[in-house]
Amino acid sequence: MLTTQLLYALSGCVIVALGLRSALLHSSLLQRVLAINVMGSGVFMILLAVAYRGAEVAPDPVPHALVLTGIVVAVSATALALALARRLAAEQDDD
Amino acid sequence: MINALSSLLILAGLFFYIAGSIGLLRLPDLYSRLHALTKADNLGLGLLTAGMALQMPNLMTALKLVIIWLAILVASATSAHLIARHARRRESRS
Amino acid sequence: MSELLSLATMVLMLSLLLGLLRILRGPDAGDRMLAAQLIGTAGVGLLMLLSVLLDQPALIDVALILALLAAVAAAAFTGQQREQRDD
Amino acid sequence: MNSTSLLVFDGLLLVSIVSLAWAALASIDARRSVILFMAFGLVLALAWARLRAPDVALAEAAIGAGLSGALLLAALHDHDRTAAGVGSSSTQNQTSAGLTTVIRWSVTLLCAALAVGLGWALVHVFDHPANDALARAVAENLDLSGVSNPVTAVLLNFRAYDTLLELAVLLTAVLGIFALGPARAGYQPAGLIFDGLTRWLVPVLILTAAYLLWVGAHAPGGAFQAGATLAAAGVVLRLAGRHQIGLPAARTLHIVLAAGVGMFLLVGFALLATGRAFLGYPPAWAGSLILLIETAAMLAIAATLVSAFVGGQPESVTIDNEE
Repeated sequence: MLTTQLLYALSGCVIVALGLRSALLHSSLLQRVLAINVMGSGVFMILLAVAYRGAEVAPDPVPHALVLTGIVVAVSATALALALARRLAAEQDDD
Repeated sequence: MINALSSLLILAGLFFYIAGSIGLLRLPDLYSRLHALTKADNLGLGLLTAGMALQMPNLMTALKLVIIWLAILVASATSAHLIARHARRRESRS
Repeated sequence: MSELLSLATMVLMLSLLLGLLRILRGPDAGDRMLAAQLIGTAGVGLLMLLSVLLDQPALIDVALILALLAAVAAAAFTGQQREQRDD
Repeated sequence: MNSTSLLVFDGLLLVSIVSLAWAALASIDARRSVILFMAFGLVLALAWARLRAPDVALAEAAIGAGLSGALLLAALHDHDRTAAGVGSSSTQNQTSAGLTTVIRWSVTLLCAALAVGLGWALVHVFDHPANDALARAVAENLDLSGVSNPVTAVLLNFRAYDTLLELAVLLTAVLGIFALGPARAGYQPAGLIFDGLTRWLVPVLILTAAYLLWVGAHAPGGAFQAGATLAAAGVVLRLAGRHQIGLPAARTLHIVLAAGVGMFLLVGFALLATGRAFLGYPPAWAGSLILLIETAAMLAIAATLVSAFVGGQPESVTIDNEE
Protein backbone atom coordinates (compact mmCIF):
# COMPACT_ATOMS: atom_id res chain seq x y z
CA MET A 1 0.00 0.00 0.00
CA LEU A 2 1.31 3.42 -0.93
CA THR A 3 1.03 6.17 1.66
CA THR A 4 0.69 8.82 -1.06
CA GLN A 5 -2.23 7.00 -2.62
CA LEU A 6 -3.98 6.70 0.72
CA LEU A 7 -3.37 10.33 1.72
CA TYR A 8 -4.79 11.73 -1.50
CA ALA A 9 -7.71 9.31 -1.66
CA LEU A 10 -8.80 10.04 1.91
CA SER A 11 -8.51 13.81 1.32
CA GLY A 12 -10.67 13.25 -1.75
CA CYS A 13 -13.31 11.61 0.46
CA VAL A 14 -13.26 14.59 2.84
CA ILE A 15 -13.67 17.01 -0.10
CA VAL A 16 -16.58 14.99 -1.53
CA ALA A 17 -18.35 15.07 1.83
CA LEU A 18 -17.74 18.82 2.30
CA GLY A 19 -19.03 19.55 -1.19
CA LEU A 20 -22.11 17.35 -0.84
CA ARG A 21 -23.03 18.91 2.50
CA SER A 22 -22.89 22.45 1.10
CA ALA A 23 -24.70 21.46 -2.09
CA LEU A 24 -27.58 20.26 0.07
CA LEU A 25 -27.58 23.04 2.66
CA HIS A 26 -26.60 26.32 0.94
CA SER A 27 -29.45 28.65 0.09
CA SER A 28 -27.62 30.54 -2.68
CA LEU A 29 -27.82 28.84 -6.08
CA LEU A 30 -24.39 30.10 -7.10
CA GLN A 31 -22.81 28.54 -4.04
CA ARG A 32 -24.65 25.28 -4.60
CA VAL A 33 -23.19 25.09 -8.10
CA LEU A 34 -19.79 25.84 -6.61
CA ALA A 35 -20.26 23.10 -4.00
CA ILE A 36 -21.05 20.54 -6.70
CA ASN A 37 -17.83 21.57 -8.44
CA VAL A 38 -15.85 21.06 -5.24
CA MET A 39 -17.46 17.65 -4.83
CA GLY A 40 -16.47 16.76 -8.40
CA SER A 41 -12.87 17.72 -7.65
CA GLY A 42 -12.93 15.34 -4.69
CA VAL A 43 -14.04 12.52 -6.99
CA PHE A 44 -11.25 13.43 -9.44
CA MET A 45 -8.76 13.27 -6.58
CA ILE A 46 -9.93 9.78 -5.60
CA LEU A 47 -9.70 8.59 -9.22
CA LEU A 48 -6.20 9.99 -9.71
CA ALA A 49 -5.07 8.52 -6.39
CA VAL A 50 -6.33 5.12 -7.54
CA ALA A 51 -4.36 5.54 -10.80
CA TYR A 52 -1.14 6.45 -8.97
CA ARG A 53 1.53 3.74 -8.91
CA GLY A 54 4.44 5.42 -7.14
CA ALA A 55 6.96 8.15 -7.91
CA GLU A 56 8.96 6.15 -10.47
CA VAL A 57 6.23 4.10 -12.16
CA ALA A 58 3.95 5.33 -14.95
CA PRO A 59 0.38 5.63 -13.66
CA ASP A 60 -2.75 4.01 -15.13
CA PRO A 61 -3.82 6.26 -18.05
CA VAL A 62 -7.51 5.22 -18.10
CA PRO A 63 -8.61 7.17 -14.97
CA HIS A 64 -6.61 10.13 -16.29
CA ALA A 65 -8.70 10.12 -19.46
CA LEU A 66 -11.87 9.84 -17.35
CA VAL A 67 -10.91 12.81 -15.19
CA LEU A 68 -9.94 14.87 -18.22
CA THR A 69 -13.40 14.42 -19.76
CA GLY A 70 -14.90 14.99 -16.32
CA ILE A 71 -13.26 18.40 -15.98
CA VAL A 72 -14.54 19.59 -19.36
CA VAL A 73 -18.06 18.25 -18.78
CA ALA A 74 -18.10 19.80 -15.29
CA VAL A 75 -17.30 23.26 -16.61
CA SER A 76 -19.98 23.13 -19.30
CA ALA A 77 -22.57 21.77 -16.84
CA THR A 78 -21.60 24.61 -14.50
CA ALA A 79 -22.17 27.12 -17.29
CA LEU A 80 -25.58 25.60 -18.03
CA ALA A 81 -26.53 25.66 -14.34
CA LEU A 82 -25.46 29.30 -14.06
CA ALA A 83 -27.51 30.20 -17.15
CA LEU A 84 -30.52 28.49 -15.55
CA ALA A 85 -29.96 30.42 -12.31
CA ARG A 86 -29.77 33.67 -14.25
CA ARG A 87 -33.03 32.92 -16.07
CA LEU A 88 -34.66 32.03 -12.77
CA ALA A 89 -33.57 35.32 -11.22
CA ALA A 90 -34.90 37.21 -14.26
CA GLU A 91 -38.30 35.47 -13.99
CA GLN A 92 -38.52 36.33 -10.29
CA ASP A 93 -37.63 39.93 -11.11
CA ASP A 94 -40.61 40.17 -13.47
CA ASP A 95 -43.11 39.07 -10.81
CA MET B 1 30.60 27.18 -12.52
CA ILE B 2 27.17 27.16 -14.13
CA ASN B 3 25.86 25.10 -11.24
CA ALA B 4 27.16 27.61 -8.70
CA LEU B 5 25.61 30.52 -10.59
CA SER B 6 22.33 28.62 -10.91
CA SER B 7 22.29 27.85 -7.17
CA LEU B 8 22.99 31.47 -6.34
CA LEU B 9 20.14 32.68 -8.54
CA ILE B 10 17.71 30.16 -7.04
CA LEU B 11 18.66 31.12 -3.49
CA ALA B 12 18.22 34.81 -4.29
CA GLY B 13 14.83 34.02 -5.82
CA LEU B 14 13.75 32.16 -2.68
CA PHE B 15 14.70 35.16 -0.57
CA PHE B 16 12.40 37.43 -2.55
CA TYR B 17 9.58 34.88 -2.47
CA ILE B 18 9.74 34.76 1.32
CA ALA B 19 10.12 38.52 1.65
CA GLY B 20 7.11 39.08 -0.61
CA SER B 21 4.95 36.51 1.17
CA ILE B 22 5.77 37.86 4.61
CA GLY B 23 5.07 41.34 3.31
CA LEU B 24 1.69 40.21 2.00
CA LEU B 25 0.88 38.82 5.41
CA ARG B 26 2.30 41.54 7.64
CA LEU B 27 1.91 44.87 5.87
CA PRO B 28 -1.02 46.97 7.11
CA ASP B 29 -3.11 47.87 4.04
CA LEU B 30 -3.95 46.72 0.53
CA TYR B 31 -1.71 49.15 -1.33
CA SER B 32 1.46 48.28 0.60
CA ARG B 33 0.62 44.58 0.31
CA LEU B 34 0.31 45.10 -3.42
CA HIS B 35 3.83 46.47 -3.42
CA ALA B 36 5.16 43.46 -1.48
CA LEU B 37 3.46 40.99 -3.78
CA THR B 38 4.85 42.40 -7.02
CA LYS B 39 8.36 41.94 -5.58
CA ALA B 40 7.70 38.25 -5.00
CA ASP B 41 6.19 37.92 -8.47
CA ASN B 42 8.81 39.76 -10.46
CA LEU B 43 12.05 39.17 -8.60
CA GLY B 44 11.34 35.90 -6.81
CA LEU B 45 10.00 34.03 -9.79
CA GLY B 46 12.34 35.86 -12.18
CA LEU B 47 15.50 34.79 -10.36
CA LEU B 48 14.18 31.28 -9.79
CA THR B 49 13.38 30.96 -13.50
CA ALA B 50 16.84 32.23 -14.47
CA GLY B 51 18.44 29.70 -12.13
CA MET B 52 16.30 26.86 -13.46
CA ALA B 53 16.84 27.86 -17.08
CA LEU B 54 20.59 27.31 -16.68
CA GLN B 55 19.89 23.68 -15.80
CA MET B 56 17.48 22.84 -18.56
CA PRO B 57 18.59 20.12 -20.97
CA ASN B 58 17.57 21.89 -24.15
CA LEU B 59 17.06 25.37 -25.51
CA MET B 60 13.31 24.91 -26.14
CA THR B 61 12.60 24.32 -22.44
CA ALA B 62 14.82 27.24 -21.41
CA LEU B 63 12.88 29.39 -23.87
CA LYS B 64 9.59 28.29 -22.29
CA LEU B 65 10.93 29.36 -18.90
CA VAL B 66 11.73 32.80 -20.29
CA ILE B 67 8.17 33.09 -21.64
CA ILE B 68 6.80 32.05 -18.23
CA TRP B 69 8.81 34.77 -16.53
CA LEU B 70 7.77 37.44 -19.05
CA ALA B 71 4.11 36.38 -18.74
CA ILE B 72 4.19 36.62 -14.93
CA LEU B 73 6.00 39.97 -15.14
CA VAL B 74 3.30 41.48 -17.33
CA ALA B 75 0.44 39.70 -15.54
CA SER B 76 1.53 40.86 -12.11
CA ALA B 77 1.94 44.47 -13.26
CA THR B 78 -1.46 44.37 -14.95
CA SER B 79 -3.35 42.75 -12.12
CA ALA B 80 -1.68 44.97 -9.50
CA HIS B 81 -2.90 47.95 -11.52
CA LEU B 82 -6.40 46.51 -11.95
CA ILE B 83 -6.81 45.59 -8.28
CA ALA B 84 -5.48 48.96 -7.07
CA ARG B 85 -7.83 50.82 -9.42
CA HIS B 86 -10.75 48.66 -8.34
CA ALA B 87 -10.01 49.32 -4.66
CA ARG B 88 -9.70 53.07 -5.25
CA ARG B 89 -13.01 53.18 -7.13
CA ARG B 90 -14.78 51.42 -4.32
CA GLU B 91 -13.25 53.80 -1.78
CA SER B 92 -14.34 56.88 -3.69
CA ARG B 93 -17.87 55.46 -4.05
CA SER B 94 -18.40 54.79 -0.37
CA MET C 1 21.71 20.26 -6.73
CA SER C 2 18.72 18.08 -5.93
CA GLU C 3 18.96 19.08 -2.23
CA LEU C 4 18.78 22.74 -3.19
CA LEU C 5 15.70 22.08 -5.34
CA SER C 6 14.06 20.17 -2.47
CA LEU C 7 14.79 23.08 -0.17
CA ALA C 8 13.36 25.47 -2.78
CA THR C 9 10.18 23.34 -2.98
CA MET C 10 9.71 23.62 0.77
CA VAL C 11 10.33 27.38 0.74
CA LEU C 12 7.79 27.90 -2.05
CA MET C 13 5.32 25.70 -0.18
CA LEU C 14 5.80 27.98 2.82
CA SER C 15 5.16 30.97 0.58
CA LEU C 16 1.98 29.30 -0.68
CA LEU C 17 0.84 28.70 2.91
CA LEU C 18 1.45 32.36 3.80
CA GLY C 19 -0.71 33.27 0.80
CA LEU C 20 -3.30 30.81 2.11
CA LEU C 21 -3.37 32.60 5.47
CA ARG C 22 -3.94 35.93 3.76
CA ILE C 23 -6.67 34.56 1.51
CA LEU C 24 -8.47 33.07 4.51
CA ARG C 25 -8.06 36.23 6.56
CA GLY C 26 -9.05 38.77 3.86
CA PRO C 27 -10.37 41.22 4.96
CA ASP C 28 -11.31 42.65 1.57
CA ALA C 29 -12.03 40.88 -1.73
CA GLY C 30 -9.05 42.79 -3.19
CA ASP C 31 -6.74 41.30 -0.56
CA ARG C 32 -8.00 37.82 -1.37
CA MET C 33 -7.40 38.43 -5.06
CA LEU C 34 -3.80 39.46 -4.29
CA ALA C 35 -3.30 36.36 -2.17
CA ALA C 36 -4.67 34.22 -5.01
CA GLN C 37 -2.08 35.88 -7.24
CA LEU C 38 0.69 34.94 -4.80
CA ILE C 39 -0.59 31.36 -4.65
CA GLY C 40 -0.45 31.33 -8.45
CA THR C 41 3.13 32.61 -8.55
CA ALA C 42 4.22 30.08 -5.92
CA GLY C 43 2.37 27.42 -7.93
CA VAL C 44 4.24 28.30 -11.12
CA GLY C 45 7.56 28.06 -9.24
CA LEU C 46 6.56 24.75 -7.64
CA LEU C 47 5.58 23.29 -11.01
CA MET C 48 9.00 24.16 -12.46
CA LEU C 49 10.73 22.54 -9.48
CA LEU C 50 8.51 19.44 -9.55
CA SER C 51 9.16 19.12 -13.27
CA VAL C 52 12.86 18.54 -12.51
CA LEU C 53 12.45 16.67 -9.22
CA LEU C 54 9.81 14.22 -10.49
CA ASP C 55 11.33 14.09 -13.98
CA GLN C 56 8.11 15.23 -15.68
CA PRO C 57 9.07 17.70 -18.44
CA ALA C 58 5.39 18.34 -19.27
CA LEU C 59 4.92 20.18 -15.98
CA ILE C 60 6.75 23.13 -17.56
CA ASP C 61 3.77 23.41 -19.95
CA VAL C 62 1.40 23.44 -16.98
CA ALA C 63 3.46 26.27 -15.45
CA LEU C 64 3.27 28.08 -18.79
CA ILE C 65 -0.54 27.88 -18.90
CA LEU C 66 -0.83 29.08 -15.29
CA ALA C 67 1.51 31.98 -16.03
CA LEU C 68 -0.37 33.00 -19.17
CA LEU C 69 -3.74 32.96 -17.39
CA ALA C 70 -2.44 34.69 -14.24
CA ALA C 71 -3.97 38.03 -15.22
CA VAL C 72 -7.31 36.64 -16.39
CA ALA C 73 -8.71 36.17 -12.89
CA ALA C 74 -7.84 39.73 -11.86
CA ALA C 75 -9.37 41.07 -15.08
CA ALA C 76 -12.56 39.08 -14.55
CA PHE C 77 -12.67 40.25 -10.95
CA THR C 78 -12.30 43.95 -11.71
CA GLY C 79 -14.06 44.04 -15.11
CA GLN C 80 -17.08 46.33 -15.22
CA GLN C 81 -20.09 44.91 -17.02
CA ARG C 82 -21.71 47.18 -19.50
CA GLU C 83 -25.12 48.31 -18.37
CA GLN C 84 -23.99 48.80 -14.81
CA ARG C 85 -24.19 52.45 -13.87
CA ASP C 86 -20.67 53.76 -13.59
CA ASP C 87 -20.45 56.88 -11.49
CA MET D 1 13.56 14.46 -3.42
CA ASN D 2 13.65 11.94 -0.58
CA SER D 3 10.50 10.31 0.65
CA THR D 4 10.27 12.22 3.93
CA SER D 5 10.31 15.65 2.33
CA LEU D 6 7.88 14.39 -0.33
CA LEU D 7 5.57 13.27 2.46
CA VAL D 8 5.79 16.68 4.14
CA PHE D 9 5.06 18.27 0.76
CA ASP D 10 1.99 16.06 0.26
CA GLY D 11 0.72 16.84 3.75
CA LEU D 12 1.04 20.61 3.34
CA LEU D 13 -0.50 20.52 -0.13
CA LEU D 14 -3.49 18.50 1.07
CA VAL D 15 -3.97 20.70 4.13
CA SER D 16 -4.15 23.76 1.87
CA ILE D 17 -6.53 22.03 -0.56
CA VAL D 18 -8.93 20.87 2.15
CA SER D 19 -8.87 24.19 4.00
CA LEU D 20 -9.49 26.13 0.76
CA ALA D 21 -12.44 23.84 -0.02
CA TRP D 22 -13.77 24.28 3.51
CA ALA D 23 -13.38 28.06 3.47
CA ALA D 24 -14.91 28.40 -0.01
CA LEU D 25 -17.96 26.44 1.08
CA ALA D 26 -18.34 27.83 4.60
CA SER D 27 -18.50 31.44 3.48
CA ILE D 28 -21.90 33.16 3.16
CA ASP D 29 -20.39 35.86 0.92
CA ALA D 30 -20.58 34.56 -2.66
CA ARG D 31 -17.68 36.75 -3.84
CA ARG D 32 -15.38 35.32 -1.20
CA SER D 33 -16.46 31.79 -2.13
CA VAL D 34 -15.64 32.34 -5.79
CA ILE D 35 -12.16 33.75 -5.12
CA LEU D 36 -11.37 30.91 -2.73
CA PHE D 37 -12.65 28.43 -5.30
CA MET D 38 -10.25 29.84 -7.90
CA ALA D 39 -7.33 29.42 -5.48
CA PHE D 40 -8.61 25.88 -4.83
CA GLY D 41 -8.34 25.18 -8.58
CA LEU D 42 -4.78 26.54 -8.66
CA VAL D 43 -3.63 24.28 -5.83
CA LEU D 44 -5.46 21.29 -7.34
CA ALA D 45 -3.34 21.67 -10.49
CA LEU D 46 -0.30 21.15 -8.24
CA ALA D 47 -1.84 18.02 -6.74
CA TRP D 48 -2.51 16.56 -10.19
CA ALA D 49 1.09 17.37 -11.15
CA ARG D 50 2.28 15.58 -8.01
CA LEU D 51 0.14 12.50 -8.82
CA ARG D 52 1.91 12.22 -12.20
CA ALA D 53 -1.16 13.31 -14.14
CA PRO D 54 0.25 16.14 -16.28
CA ASP D 55 -2.57 15.83 -18.83
CA VAL D 56 -5.11 16.51 -16.10
CA ALA D 57 -2.94 19.23 -14.55
CA LEU D 58 -2.87 21.06 -17.90
CA ALA D 59 -6.67 20.98 -18.15
CA GLU D 60 -7.06 22.04 -14.52
CA ALA D 61 -4.64 24.95 -15.02
CA ALA D 62 -6.60 26.21 -18.01
CA ILE D 63 -10.12 25.48 -16.74
CA GLY D 64 -10.04 25.26 -12.95
CA ALA D 65 -7.70 28.17 -12.40
CA GLY D 66 -8.77 30.30 -15.37
CA LEU D 67 -12.06 29.71 -17.17
CA SER D 68 -14.39 28.56 -14.41
CA GLY D 69 -13.19 31.44 -12.23
CA ALA D 70 -14.04 33.92 -14.98
CA LEU D 71 -17.38 32.17 -15.50
CA LEU D 72 -18.31 32.31 -11.81
CA LEU D 73 -17.19 35.93 -11.47
CA ALA D 74 -19.38 36.87 -14.44
CA ALA D 75 -22.29 35.05 -12.77
CA LEU D 76 -21.48 36.96 -9.59
CA HIS D 77 -22.14 40.25 -11.40
CA ASP D 78 -25.64 38.97 -12.32
CA HIS D 79 -26.06 37.73 -8.77
CA ASP D 80 -25.18 41.16 -7.31
CA ARG D 81 -27.63 42.85 -9.62
CA THR D 82 -30.60 40.63 -8.83
CA ALA D 83 -29.90 39.91 -5.16
CA ALA D 84 -30.81 43.49 -4.23
CA GLY D 85 -34.22 43.28 -5.91
CA VAL D 86 -35.35 39.77 -5.03
CA GLY D 87 -36.37 39.15 -1.42
CA SER D 88 -33.65 36.88 -0.10
CA SER D 89 -34.57 33.51 1.29
CA SER D 90 -33.05 34.30 4.69
CA THR D 91 -36.42 35.44 6.06
CA GLN D 92 -37.89 32.00 5.38
CA ASN D 93 -35.00 30.35 7.13
CA GLN D 94 -35.53 32.25 10.35
CA THR D 95 -39.15 31.17 10.78
CA SER D 96 -38.23 27.50 10.86
CA ALA D 97 -34.89 27.83 12.63
CA GLY D 98 -35.45 24.80 14.87
CA LEU D 99 -36.24 22.48 12.00
CA THR D 100 -33.29 23.81 9.99
CA THR D 101 -30.88 22.98 12.78
CA VAL D 102 -32.11 19.40 12.85
CA ILE D 103 -31.83 19.10 9.05
CA ARG D 104 -28.41 20.73 9.10
CA TRP D 105 -27.05 18.27 11.63
CA SER D 106 -28.55 15.21 10.00
CA VAL D 107 -27.18 16.21 6.57
CA THR D 108 -23.77 16.86 8.13
CA LEU D 109 -23.78 13.49 9.85
CA LEU D 110 -24.88 11.70 6.69
CA CYS D 111 -22.08 13.35 4.70
CA ALA D 112 -19.54 12.45 7.38
CA ALA D 113 -20.80 8.86 7.28
CA LEU D 114 -20.43 8.88 3.50
CA ALA D 115 -16.82 10.09 3.80
CA VAL D 116 -16.00 7.40 6.36
CA GLY D 117 -17.65 4.70 4.25
CA LEU D 118 -15.87 5.79 1.08
CA GLY D 119 -12.55 6.01 2.90
CA TRP D 120 -13.02 2.56 4.44
CA ALA D 121 -13.79 1.07 1.00
CA LEU D 122 -10.70 2.74 -0.51
CA VAL D 123 -8.42 1.49 2.27
CA HIS D 124 -9.59 -2.02 1.45
CA VAL D 125 -9.06 -1.47 -2.28
CA PHE D 126 -5.50 -0.30 -1.66
CA ASP D 127 -4.80 -3.38 0.47
CA HIS D 128 -4.97 -5.56 -2.61
CA PRO D 129 -2.48 -5.28 -5.46
CA ALA D 130 -3.74 -2.84 -8.08
CA ASN D 131 -5.76 -4.29 -10.93
CA ASP D 132 -3.71 -3.29 -13.96
CA ALA D 133 -5.68 -5.13 -16.64
CA LEU D 134 -6.82 -1.94 -18.40
CA ALA D 135 -3.45 -0.21 -18.05
CA ARG D 136 -1.77 -3.29 -19.51
CA ALA D 137 -4.26 -3.43 -22.40
CA VAL D 138 -3.49 0.20 -23.19
CA ALA D 139 0.27 -0.37 -23.05
CA GLU D 140 0.07 -3.45 -25.29
CA ASN D 141 -2.00 -1.76 -27.99
CA LEU D 142 -0.35 1.65 -27.83
CA ASP D 143 1.77 0.94 -30.93
CA LEU D 144 -1.36 0.43 -33.03
CA SER D 145 -3.17 3.52 -31.74
CA GLY D 146 -1.40 6.07 -33.93
CA VAL D 147 -0.21 8.16 -30.96
CA SER D 148 2.29 7.51 -28.17
CA ASN D 149 0.61 9.47 -25.37
CA PRO D 150 -1.51 6.81 -23.63
CA VAL D 151 -4.14 9.30 -22.43
CA THR D 152 -4.71 10.56 -25.98
CA ALA D 153 -4.83 6.95 -27.19
CA VAL D 154 -7.58 6.15 -24.67
CA LEU D 155 -9.59 9.29 -25.46
CA LEU D 156 -9.38 9.30 -29.23
CA ASN D 157 -8.90 5.65 -30.13
CA PHE D 158 -9.68 2.95 -27.55
CA ARG D 159 -12.61 4.84 -25.99
CA ALA D 160 -13.43 7.12 -28.92
CA TYR D 161 -17.17 6.45 -28.44
CA ASP D 162 -17.03 8.06 -25.01
CA THR D 163 -15.30 11.14 -26.34
CA LEU D 164 -17.84 11.42 -29.17
CA LEU D 165 -20.65 11.31 -26.60
CA GLU D 166 -18.82 13.80 -24.41
CA LEU D 167 -18.68 16.27 -27.29
CA ALA D 168 -22.41 15.68 -27.77
CA VAL D 169 -22.91 16.55 -24.09
CA LEU D 170 -20.99 19.80 -24.60
CA LEU D 171 -23.12 20.62 -27.63
CA THR D 172 -26.31 19.96 -25.64
CA ALA D 173 -25.11 22.19 -22.82
CA VAL D 174 -24.37 25.09 -25.16
CA LEU D 175 -27.75 24.67 -26.91
CA GLY D 176 -29.39 24.78 -23.50
CA ILE D 177 -27.55 27.99 -22.66
CA PHE D 178 -28.61 29.53 -25.97
CA ALA D 179 -32.23 28.51 -25.33
CA LEU D 180 -32.31 30.14 -21.91
CA GLY D 181 -31.97 33.69 -23.08
CA PRO D 182 -29.79 36.45 -24.46
CA ALA D 183 -26.09 36.90 -23.78
CA ARG D 184 -24.75 38.95 -20.90
CA ALA D 185 -24.14 42.58 -21.69
CA GLY D 186 -20.38 42.15 -21.91
CA TYR D 187 -17.66 44.31 -20.47
CA GLN D 188 -16.72 47.93 -20.82
CA PRO D 189 -13.66 48.60 -22.98
CA ALA D 190 -10.47 47.88 -21.05
CA GLY D 191 -8.05 50.54 -19.91
CA LEU D 192 -4.76 51.08 -21.66
CA ILE D 193 -2.80 48.59 -19.57
CA PHE D 194 -5.10 45.59 -19.86
CA ASP D 195 -5.64 46.36 -23.53
CA GLY D 196 -1.87 46.29 -24.00
CA LEU D 197 -1.71 42.91 -22.27
CA THR D 198 -4.46 41.54 -24.54
CA ARG D 199 -2.52 42.48 -27.65
CA TRP D 200 0.26 40.01 -26.97
CA LEU D 201 -1.52 37.55 -24.68
CA VAL D 202 -4.14 36.54 -27.26
CA PRO D 203 -1.65 35.57 -29.97
CA VAL D 204 0.52 33.73 -27.43
CA LEU D 205 -2.52 31.80 -26.16
CA ILE D 206 -3.48 30.83 -29.71
CA LEU D 207 0.07 29.63 -30.40
CA THR D 208 0.11 27.70 -27.12
CA ALA D 209 -3.19 26.04 -28.05
CA ALA D 210 -1.75 24.94 -31.40
CA TYR D 211 1.36 23.63 -29.63
CA LEU D 212 -0.70 21.64 -27.11
CA LEU D 213 -2.82 20.13 -29.89
CA TRP D 214 0.26 19.01 -31.79
CA VAL D 215 2.24 17.80 -28.79
CA GLY D 216 -0.76 15.76 -27.52
CA ALA D 217 0.16 12.89 -29.86
CA HIS D 218 3.33 12.02 -27.95
CA ALA D 219 3.32 14.04 -24.71
CA PRO D 220 0.73 15.50 -22.32
CA GLY D 221 -1.66 17.75 -24.22
CA GLY D 222 -4.46 17.28 -26.73
CA ALA D 223 -7.81 18.63 -27.85
CA PHE D 224 -9.24 19.36 -24.39
CA GLN D 225 -6.28 21.31 -23.09
CA ALA D 226 -5.81 23.09 -26.42
CA GLY D 227 -9.53 23.92 -26.61
CA ALA D 228 -9.51 25.34 -23.09
CA THR D 229 -6.43 27.46 -23.86
CA LEU D 230 -8.00 28.75 -27.07
CA ALA D 231 -11.18 29.54 -25.13
CA ALA D 232 -9.10 31.54 -22.67
CA ALA D 233 -8.02 33.74 -25.60
CA GLY D 234 -11.69 34.38 -26.42
CA VAL D 235 -12.53 35.13 -22.79
CA VAL D 236 -9.61 37.60 -22.54
CA LEU D 237 -10.96 39.42 -25.61
CA ARG D 238 -14.46 39.60 -24.06
CA LEU D 239 -13.02 40.87 -20.79
CA ALA D 240 -11.16 43.58 -22.68
CA GLY D 241 -14.52 44.76 -24.04
CA ARG D 242 -13.98 43.52 -27.59
CA HIS D 243 -17.28 41.92 -28.51
CA GLN D 244 -16.95 41.72 -32.26
CA ILE D 245 -14.00 39.33 -32.18
CA GLY D 246 -13.41 36.24 -30.10
CA LEU D 247 -16.34 34.31 -31.53
CA PRO D 248 -17.24 33.84 -35.19
CA ALA D 249 -20.57 35.18 -36.45
CA ALA D 250 -23.92 33.32 -36.46
CA ARG D 251 -23.73 30.54 -39.01
CA THR D 252 -20.01 29.96 -38.68
CA LEU D 253 -20.40 29.74 -34.91
CA HIS D 254 -23.08 27.08 -35.24
CA ILE D 255 -20.90 25.08 -37.61
CA VAL D 256 -17.87 25.36 -35.31
CA LEU D 257 -19.92 24.31 -32.28
CA ALA D 258 -21.03 21.18 -34.12
CA ALA D 259 -17.61 20.55 -35.69
CA GLY D 260 -16.36 18.16 -33.01
CA VAL D 261 -19.34 15.80 -33.18
CA GLY D 262 -19.54 16.30 -36.96
CA MET D 263 -15.93 15.36 -37.67
CA PHE D 264 -16.17 12.32 -35.39
CA LEU D 265 -19.28 11.08 -37.22
CA LEU D 266 -17.81 11.87 -40.63
CA VAL D 267 -14.67 9.84 -39.91
CA GLY D 268 -16.71 7.09 -38.28
CA PHE D 269 -19.08 6.67 -41.21
CA ALA D 270 -16.28 6.98 -43.77
CA LEU D 271 -14.58 4.06 -42.02
CA LEU D 272 -17.85 2.11 -42.03
CA ALA D 273 -18.12 2.70 -45.78
CA THR D 274 -14.65 1.24 -46.33
CA GLY D 275 -15.70 -1.90 -44.49
CA ARG D 276 -14.08 -1.22 -41.12
CA ALA D 277 -15.75 -0.84 -37.74
CA PHE D 278 -17.22 2.54 -36.74
CA LEU D 279 -14.18 4.57 -35.59
CA GLY D 280 -11.93 1.52 -36.05
CA TYR D 281 -8.99 3.37 -37.57
CA PRO D 282 -6.53 1.49 -39.78
CA PRO D 283 -3.24 1.69 -37.82
CA ALA D 284 -1.36 3.34 -40.68
CA TRP D 285 -3.89 6.20 -40.80
CA ALA D 286 -4.73 6.43 -37.12
CA GLY D 287 -2.31 9.26 -36.32
CA SER D 288 -3.62 11.58 -39.05
CA LEU D 289 -7.28 10.76 -38.41
CA ILE D 290 -6.84 11.44 -34.69
CA LEU D 291 -5.19 14.79 -35.43
CA LEU D 292 -8.05 15.66 -37.81
CA ILE D 293 -10.71 14.85 -35.19
CA GLU D 294 -8.76 16.59 -32.46
CA THR D 295 -8.46 19.79 -34.49
CA ALA D 296 -12.23 19.91 -35.01
CA ALA D 297 -12.82 18.98 -31.36
CA MET D 298 -10.46 21.74 -30.17
CA LEU D 299 -12.37 24.37 -32.16
CA ALA D 300 -15.73 23.05 -30.92
CA ILE D 301 -14.59 22.94 -27.28
CA ALA D 302 -13.16 26.46 -27.49
CA ALA D 303 -16.35 27.84 -29.10
CA THR D 304 -18.48 26.02 -26.49
CA LEU D 305 -16.51 27.40 -23.56
CA VAL D 306 -16.50 30.97 -24.89
CA SER D 307 -20.25 30.77 -25.60
CA ALA D 308 -20.72 29.47 -22.05
CA PHE D 309 -18.81 32.47 -20.70
CA VAL D 310 -20.85 34.84 -22.87
CA GLY D 311 -23.95 33.18 -21.37
CA GLY D 312 -26.16 33.05 -24.47
CA GLN D 313 -26.29 33.79 -28.17
CA PRO D 314 -23.77 36.59 -28.81
CA GLU D 315 -25.35 39.87 -30.00
CA SER D 316 -24.11 39.62 -33.56
CA VAL D 317 -25.80 36.24 -33.91
CA THR D 318 -29.26 37.47 -32.95
CA ILE D 319 -29.01 40.28 -35.51
CA ASP D 320 -28.07 37.84 -38.26
CA ASN D 321 -30.98 35.57 -37.41
CA GLU D 322 -33.70 38.10 -38.25
CA GLU D 323 -35.19 36.26 -41.16
